[in-house]
Amino acid sequence: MAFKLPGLIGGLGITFKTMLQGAVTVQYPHEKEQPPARSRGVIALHEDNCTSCMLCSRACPDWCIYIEGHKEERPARREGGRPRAVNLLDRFDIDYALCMYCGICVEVCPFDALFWSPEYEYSEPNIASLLHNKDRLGEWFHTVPEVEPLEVGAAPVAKAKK
Amino acid sequence: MSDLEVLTTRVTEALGDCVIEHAEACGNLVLRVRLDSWRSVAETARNTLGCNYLSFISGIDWMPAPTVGLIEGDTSTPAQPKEMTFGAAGSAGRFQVFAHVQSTVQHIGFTIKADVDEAAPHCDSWVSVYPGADWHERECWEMYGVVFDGHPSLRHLYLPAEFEGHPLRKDFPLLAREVKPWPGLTDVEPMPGSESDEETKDEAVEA
Amino acid sequence: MSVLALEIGWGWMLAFKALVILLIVPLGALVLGYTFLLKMMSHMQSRLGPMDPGGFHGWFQLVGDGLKFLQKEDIIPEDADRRVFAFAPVIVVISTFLMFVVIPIGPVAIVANLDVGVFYALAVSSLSVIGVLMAGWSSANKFALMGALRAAGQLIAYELPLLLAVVGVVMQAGTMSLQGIVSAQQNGSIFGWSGIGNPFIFTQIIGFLLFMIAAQAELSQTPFDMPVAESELVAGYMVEYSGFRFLFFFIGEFGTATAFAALAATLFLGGWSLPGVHGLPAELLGPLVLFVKLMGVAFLMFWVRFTYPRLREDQLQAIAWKFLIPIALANIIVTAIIKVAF
Amino acid sequence: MSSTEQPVTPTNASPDFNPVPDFEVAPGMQRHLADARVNVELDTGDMIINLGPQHPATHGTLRLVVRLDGERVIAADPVIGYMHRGYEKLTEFRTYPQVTTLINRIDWLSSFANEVPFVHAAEQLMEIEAPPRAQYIRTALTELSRIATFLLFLGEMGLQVGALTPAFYGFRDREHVLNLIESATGGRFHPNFNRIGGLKDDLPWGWIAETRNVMKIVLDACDVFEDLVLGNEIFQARTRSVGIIPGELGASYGVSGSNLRASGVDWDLRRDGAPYLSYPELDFEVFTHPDGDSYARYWVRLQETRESARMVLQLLDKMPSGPIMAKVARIIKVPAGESWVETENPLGQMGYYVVSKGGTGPFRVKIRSASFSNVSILPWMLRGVYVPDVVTILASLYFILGDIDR
Repeated sequence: MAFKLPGLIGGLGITFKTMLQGAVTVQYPHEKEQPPARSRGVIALHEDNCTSCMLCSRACPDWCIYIEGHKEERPARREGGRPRAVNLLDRFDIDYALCMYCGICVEVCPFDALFWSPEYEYSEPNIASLLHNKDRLGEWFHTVPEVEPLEVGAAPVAKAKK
Repeated sequence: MSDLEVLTTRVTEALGDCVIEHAEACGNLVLRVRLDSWRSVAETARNTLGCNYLSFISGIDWMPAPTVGLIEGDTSTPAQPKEMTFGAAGSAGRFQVFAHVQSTVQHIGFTIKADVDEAAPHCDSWVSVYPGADWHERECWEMYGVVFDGHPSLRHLYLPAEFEGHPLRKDFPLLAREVKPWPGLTDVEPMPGSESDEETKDEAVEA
Repeated sequence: MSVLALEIGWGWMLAFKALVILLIVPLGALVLGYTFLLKMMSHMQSRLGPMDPGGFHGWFQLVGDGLKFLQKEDIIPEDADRRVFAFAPVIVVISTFLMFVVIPIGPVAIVANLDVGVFYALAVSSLSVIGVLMAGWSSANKFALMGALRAAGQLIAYELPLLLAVVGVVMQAGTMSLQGIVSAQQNGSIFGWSGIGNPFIFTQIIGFLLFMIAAQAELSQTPFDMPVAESELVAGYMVEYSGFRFLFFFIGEFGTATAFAALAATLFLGGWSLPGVHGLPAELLGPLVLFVKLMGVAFLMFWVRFTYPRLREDQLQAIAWKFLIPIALANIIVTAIIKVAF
Repeated sequence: MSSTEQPVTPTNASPDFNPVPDFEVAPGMQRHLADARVNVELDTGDMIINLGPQHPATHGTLRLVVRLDGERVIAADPVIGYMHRGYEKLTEFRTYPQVTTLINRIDWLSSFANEVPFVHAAEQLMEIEAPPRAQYIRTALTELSRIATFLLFLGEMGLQVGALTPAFYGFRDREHVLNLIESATGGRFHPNFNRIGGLKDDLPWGWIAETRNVMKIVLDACDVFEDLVLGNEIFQARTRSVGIIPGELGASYGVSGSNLRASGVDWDLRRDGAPYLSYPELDFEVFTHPDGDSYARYWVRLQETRESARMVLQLLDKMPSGPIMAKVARIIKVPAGESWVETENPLGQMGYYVVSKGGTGPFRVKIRSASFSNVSILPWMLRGVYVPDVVTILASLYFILGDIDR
């Protein structure tokens, strides 16, 4: 007969041992896991830095970023200078129902207006509510973590970016 | 003589006058063979050259996509040349079938291409040589409309049976890109790096 | 209970007994389901299982599930044979109820002390397969049909080793009455030492193992859960059932597990009895003692269930006919020889 | 028992459970013939049954139309395409950086390994090479994704043959590896970490030490699976001589990776293909098994998980310092040309045939995914097996629907 006891008994031993070891799961609503700082949870917008240059919107593979802006005349910075045109952001929406969390928009932003935040609790019962407007995106900004140090052997950060 | 040159000589000698042209593309040997010898090339590759492993069979449409890069200033779709150009080892027309065969023993492999007719693409089936060609040919048939003669059951693989058209042909539109306006088109701010860029950045910092 | 019986008369007594059985089956299913299916399995899989319902370790989960099932819409597939479909779960549960009739929980506390108690219990337990066959056939579903046929094939193969495994115990006790088997164990002695009586697990260890294997197959638990086989037949004969009909199957499954665990505890571990405890104390302690033994046996059953993979139908038949039955027969012969010799 | 010392050939495998007749027939067909004799007398009607597209054994949306005689499969026809997303078409409408986002989703269990060949193909066309540190990190993350994929397989296979618990162990232990991938790349499943010419970022502080710890967990987990699943006699009875792929036939079907190595074909692109990543600098063993059955496939994957853990440890020891990005223009334009890059992915041979016409996006990308070819052998394999064996075979082939349908 093919039944050699060790294999069957050994399996029982493993499950019994595990039973005594305790759980590894996290009881979600009561306790929460802290995702790593790099975790791509949600995109935060720092509105003051945005010039509505459309780069992120254009780089998005899913076309899920909607930007509208207008120019406004502002008085000159220096005495006697010509008045400046400033881009003001009217609308900055990210449709998280479409977003693939690739992070291209964050990388492509030349003015440091977009950041990743590891926050993940923004599920909605209604799919339309996943369209976050600029105020909602701005709220995420305070959850953006500090830039963490790099591993031994990493080249010193040559790029001034972030 | 490098490994690739050795392989090239071996393969071209074995295939003889079936080969129209051969080329090297990034360390990979690409052969263009006559369409009527498509089956016998597979037999030679398998029996003489020992390429027992079929990696894939697929097609290619060399026509520039009519829907790509149409709108001025639209950077959402990658820029492509407007005229028809061909890749490694050339092509006679718009459609080609190409396949990659390999040997699991000698660790060699090469790509075989054949030109098929544009109006009524036809090609011999490889199923009797490589049984795995079955699904690849079904896929190629539904995606490009290339009919594989001698295939046991050329029916749809991915798409529903009543589907019309051949999606991977370049003139088949990608509806997802056409029904929705490109959100990047609404503004015309100068791109960073252009002359007015520095000024914009200045202002942005201050604002 | 014996005291009560004198006072309240025969008719009320019967009603009381019926009520106890009606309660015992769902309660048993609940306790076993919670302890083993929810908690033990979870812990064996490095998780906690339900923690919230009821406050303490999710004890209310199964009750809540049961209530939820009762509220659900009663769905019967269009092509199903409606009457058979509706009746099938009832048969499964009835067979479970009937099993408890002969299981004693105290010196007098037994619904009916039949002379052929063991025989009756095992015979009644196989009734459930009729329900399973009805469920599978009437569902008008191919998966269900295959599951039901598997269950039938499995029953035929495993009824025999189950019975044969018990024969040794019956021979040793000299009676088929479960009460008689219990008292034979309580009052017996091992080589003259009667400190723990004579639980038949020592003399009939082979019989016990065979009984456990066969019971596992009867209950269609892994490694013999082909009638259900989630990864193959989705849920086998239960695939079209939902709502309270599914609840019936669930109660049937775990109630039968309780019954079999109780039966094994009675046959091999001395049942309700503690050596040297007689009379009223035994009457009061009996249910508790049986419960502890039952849980021990059930732990073994479910431990195997959560650890082992599933066999294939033909392998199951091979094990039954080529392996279990010959050993069971040999066990009987050896028991007979020893019985005659001593 | 350990199969290293005593390889089991199809003819002597577990005689008690699978009586194999003496005469020579095609592998996998023996029982079919034996049963055929019985079934002449007990002729029953055939039954056509749909396994899938919603079925627990098909890992998603594979549909098998199976013609059954009792429990025995007469013919099986896989129907795919329920998840076809048309990635070959979509790549033509995306720029190179955008494409890596897409190809993450082909084989979503080992997304990082998917990115590597595509990025490598683009780098070949641009004639640039990622710096050594980037190559090492890429290799380490590729092996980590292999470990993650295989740990899930090692558990999942147990679930498919009926054991509930191993699946949870698989998920539990894979979690550690996913955490590593997430802390380095920012994405648990879809890292999108490769850039043409290097990587998006360097590793975070403490990652190497953490990885060393996790590799210990992985090696322990392999031991657990060896005892709990591989060593279990019931598991062996269910998998031995079930779903045999003869090596030569497998190759002509395009079956690759561990599935082919389990059939005795000693072919691993990490060792035998065109050199890529840091594999030439690594010391590793390629495991083969002569049987070609489901058991062999499990065995090979178990060994490869261990080997991958050892490779990651080697990589961590050798990790060079330096930059992680080559000099690349901000807007990536790839010169015209064709490039074929194949890599040994967890599921098998993954290849991209990238045709560029010099634009910012590819002109045509042929995605050669492993599962597509691995599954195409199913009609051949499933003939004459029992329904439970169908599940065993599906589980042991180990496919990802995204990898079949693309």
